[in-house]
Amino acid sequence: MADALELALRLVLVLGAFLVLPLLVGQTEHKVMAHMQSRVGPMYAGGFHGWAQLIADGVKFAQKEDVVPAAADGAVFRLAPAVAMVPYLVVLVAIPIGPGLVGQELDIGLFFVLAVMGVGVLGTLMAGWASANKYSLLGGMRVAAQLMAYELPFVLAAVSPAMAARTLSLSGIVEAWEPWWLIWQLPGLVVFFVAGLAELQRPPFDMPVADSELVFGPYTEYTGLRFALFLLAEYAGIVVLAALTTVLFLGGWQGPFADQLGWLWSLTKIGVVALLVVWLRVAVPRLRADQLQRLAWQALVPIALFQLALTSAVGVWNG
Amino acid sequence: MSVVGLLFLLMGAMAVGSALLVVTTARLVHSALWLVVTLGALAGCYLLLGAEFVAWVQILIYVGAVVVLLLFALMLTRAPTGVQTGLTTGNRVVAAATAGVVGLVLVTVVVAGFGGARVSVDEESVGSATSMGDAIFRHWVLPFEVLSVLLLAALVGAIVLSRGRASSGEETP
Amino acid sequence: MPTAAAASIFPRLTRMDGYYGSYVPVLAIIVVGAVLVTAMFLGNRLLRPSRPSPEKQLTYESGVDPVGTGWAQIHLRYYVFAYLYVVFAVDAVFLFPWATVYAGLGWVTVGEMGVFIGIIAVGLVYAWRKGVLAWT
Amino acid sequence: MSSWGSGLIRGLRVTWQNLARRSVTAQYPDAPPELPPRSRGVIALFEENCTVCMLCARECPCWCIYIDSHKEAVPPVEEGARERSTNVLDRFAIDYSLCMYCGICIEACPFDALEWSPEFEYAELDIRDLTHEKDRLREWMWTVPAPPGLDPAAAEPKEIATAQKAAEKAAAASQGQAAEETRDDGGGS
Repeated sequence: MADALELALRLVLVLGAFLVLPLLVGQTEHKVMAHMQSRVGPMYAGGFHGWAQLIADGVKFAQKEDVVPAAADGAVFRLAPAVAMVPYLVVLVAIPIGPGLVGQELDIGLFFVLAVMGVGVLGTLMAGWASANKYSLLGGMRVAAQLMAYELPFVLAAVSPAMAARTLSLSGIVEAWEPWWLIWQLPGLVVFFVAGLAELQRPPFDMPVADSELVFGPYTEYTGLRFALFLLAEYAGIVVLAALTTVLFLGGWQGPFADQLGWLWSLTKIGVVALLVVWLRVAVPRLRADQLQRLAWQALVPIALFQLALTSAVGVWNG
Repeated sequence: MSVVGLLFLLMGAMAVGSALLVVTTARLVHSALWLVVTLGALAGCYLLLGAEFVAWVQILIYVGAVVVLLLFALMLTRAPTGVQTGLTTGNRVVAAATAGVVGLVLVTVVVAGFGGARVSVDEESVGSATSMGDAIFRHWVLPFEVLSVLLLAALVGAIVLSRGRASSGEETP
Repeated sequence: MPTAAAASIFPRLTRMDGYYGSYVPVLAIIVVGAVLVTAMFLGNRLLRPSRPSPEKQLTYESGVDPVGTGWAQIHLRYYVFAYLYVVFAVDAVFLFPWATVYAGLGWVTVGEMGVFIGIIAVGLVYAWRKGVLAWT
Repeated sequence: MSSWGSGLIRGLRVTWQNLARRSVTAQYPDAPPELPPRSRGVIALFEENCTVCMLCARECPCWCIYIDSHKEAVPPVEEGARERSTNVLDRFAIDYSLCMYCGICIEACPFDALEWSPEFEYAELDIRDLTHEKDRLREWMWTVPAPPGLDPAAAEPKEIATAQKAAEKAAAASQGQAAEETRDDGGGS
């Protein structure tokens, strides 16, 4: 009974994080992006600086009609948002934010996280195909092409901290972390973060949803709640990427008073990385398809391989 | 029957059922998506058998890479969105018989090879990444290196084929 | 656990027992995800209006009547990248078990992995020399 | 590649500076906007000036001006003269759902019956309410600002210059005459 209760508590915490953190990131993006562009962003919903804008959006989305195009493949079209969103929820269960504060510690945590994150892209592909819309199909195509460019450096860069910590357990990696990792794991950190951005289709890698060319890429035909789920998936993806970057490269809960304030350190670091994601969206223009492939195969993969060589040398040296 | 056994049966049934749908559905992309379910259920089976690492490899490589590649290939070809009638030929019976025989051979081989083997799953994860690494890098280094040659051959072959003519190709690995 | 304080606030929040126990929450969260999505869709069905019309369900093509089917064919431009990706993904998978054991096994294992990656890298060099990595 | 990197840094720096700076967005519904002079908000009608010459309606590219009128007889000014007729405006309406705010009607009006008003908050829920009849158009007249003063550095308006010249000429003439008179006087003495 106690076990079941504890399990329920953990699940509620994970679910709460999944529902709240993406909203926080979204609201931050509203305001930070606006101010970075010398605007003020939403100001009305909720009174103080539009803090309730996303809640209002959610209420609106929930009430909007769900239009399924006549030409679309109905079942796949309806299922796609769920396939895009649920993997990020599942990933969150394995990410530790404090010592012992984790949905479920898995021995193979890192690999689990990478594998499940890869599933999410299927939802976007399904949306792209099932919409029976030219924009959507082109967007889906670009998603797949982008995935092919970035999944590899993403995975390669993720191996590096696991090698340094000699474990695939995410908590284990955080516990083995030392501040000097920030220096010698820096190439891996950069590759991981950039490839992760591309995986999430965040600007500057938002070619699949490039609004000036493809309307909204694979999500063009979506309305109402299903559209909202895709957006939620995107922001949950930012949270997951930020959390993974934190756990793998930035030392997770490590910091002064880690025993008491570990979770606060984690959340702070996650917030900073998420802010960087938003910042990059404002500052960097979209990359072209060929630039994307070139960056991946001629910069990120070699850097990641170099990082692996460096890490293995240091690891063996230290015995 | 234990919960694990029950779950295993469920996963197995899912794998077989969705595999049947893969070959019977008339829409190409649907069959690729049912393949996702099949492979996912298979990963579940691996997981229940204690092969933790292999299960997630199954998800990462097959669901995340191969199926995406497959969908990508389907999108690139002339596959229409609608139902394709020309996919099913009259050789149903022969095909079923062939599949049955191949399945039988496989089951026989596996049973003959590992029929009596028992692995205790619950005490220590036998299929964890560490034990896999130990096994590969202590005992099975040569097959591991040979695998790289196989992958190289696949890569070179794919490049040669796709340079020859713009073919949509099959999966290499 | 070196972190007694947090562990006392959230007792036994770290792991359930055994191999299967550790996957119970994973299974549970998948179920929770499915329930969440189902609940969202059901709630949405209760809240939303439904007034379909042929115009509304027309495929969106920037306001113009759609031309042909929603199927656009695309040049097989980056298909080789797809091959490269799958081959290297298979390759990368072996790095994970290796990462947990390489330090104990020493330079020989690093060399083995180097040979493994090197042989596949020959394929990358081949692709490069053949010019398939260049954008046409 | 290096230029790409430097651009990235510069972009990050500029956006960060923007973030630190206070945004100057005008909070429109809370704070009234500062409209530039000659803002094109709505077209006002000064009915008394209108002679129903129909120039505005004819010049309008959108055909959004509707004018109805009838003729009325005006009693002759002098006894026995012919009776005159004059146009009386019955309806003057502008359909703002068609209007494209080009202002040609205002330029075309020879009698300054049409003016730009800076008022812009006249959105309606029903598109038919966007057709403003003449009484509504007359209302807008009260919001028309006084014409802006001349630029201090500007050349003098033609009218003033002409008048000035004429006055100077007249003054010069009168002075010349006066001088002549004095001379005459002197010669006379």
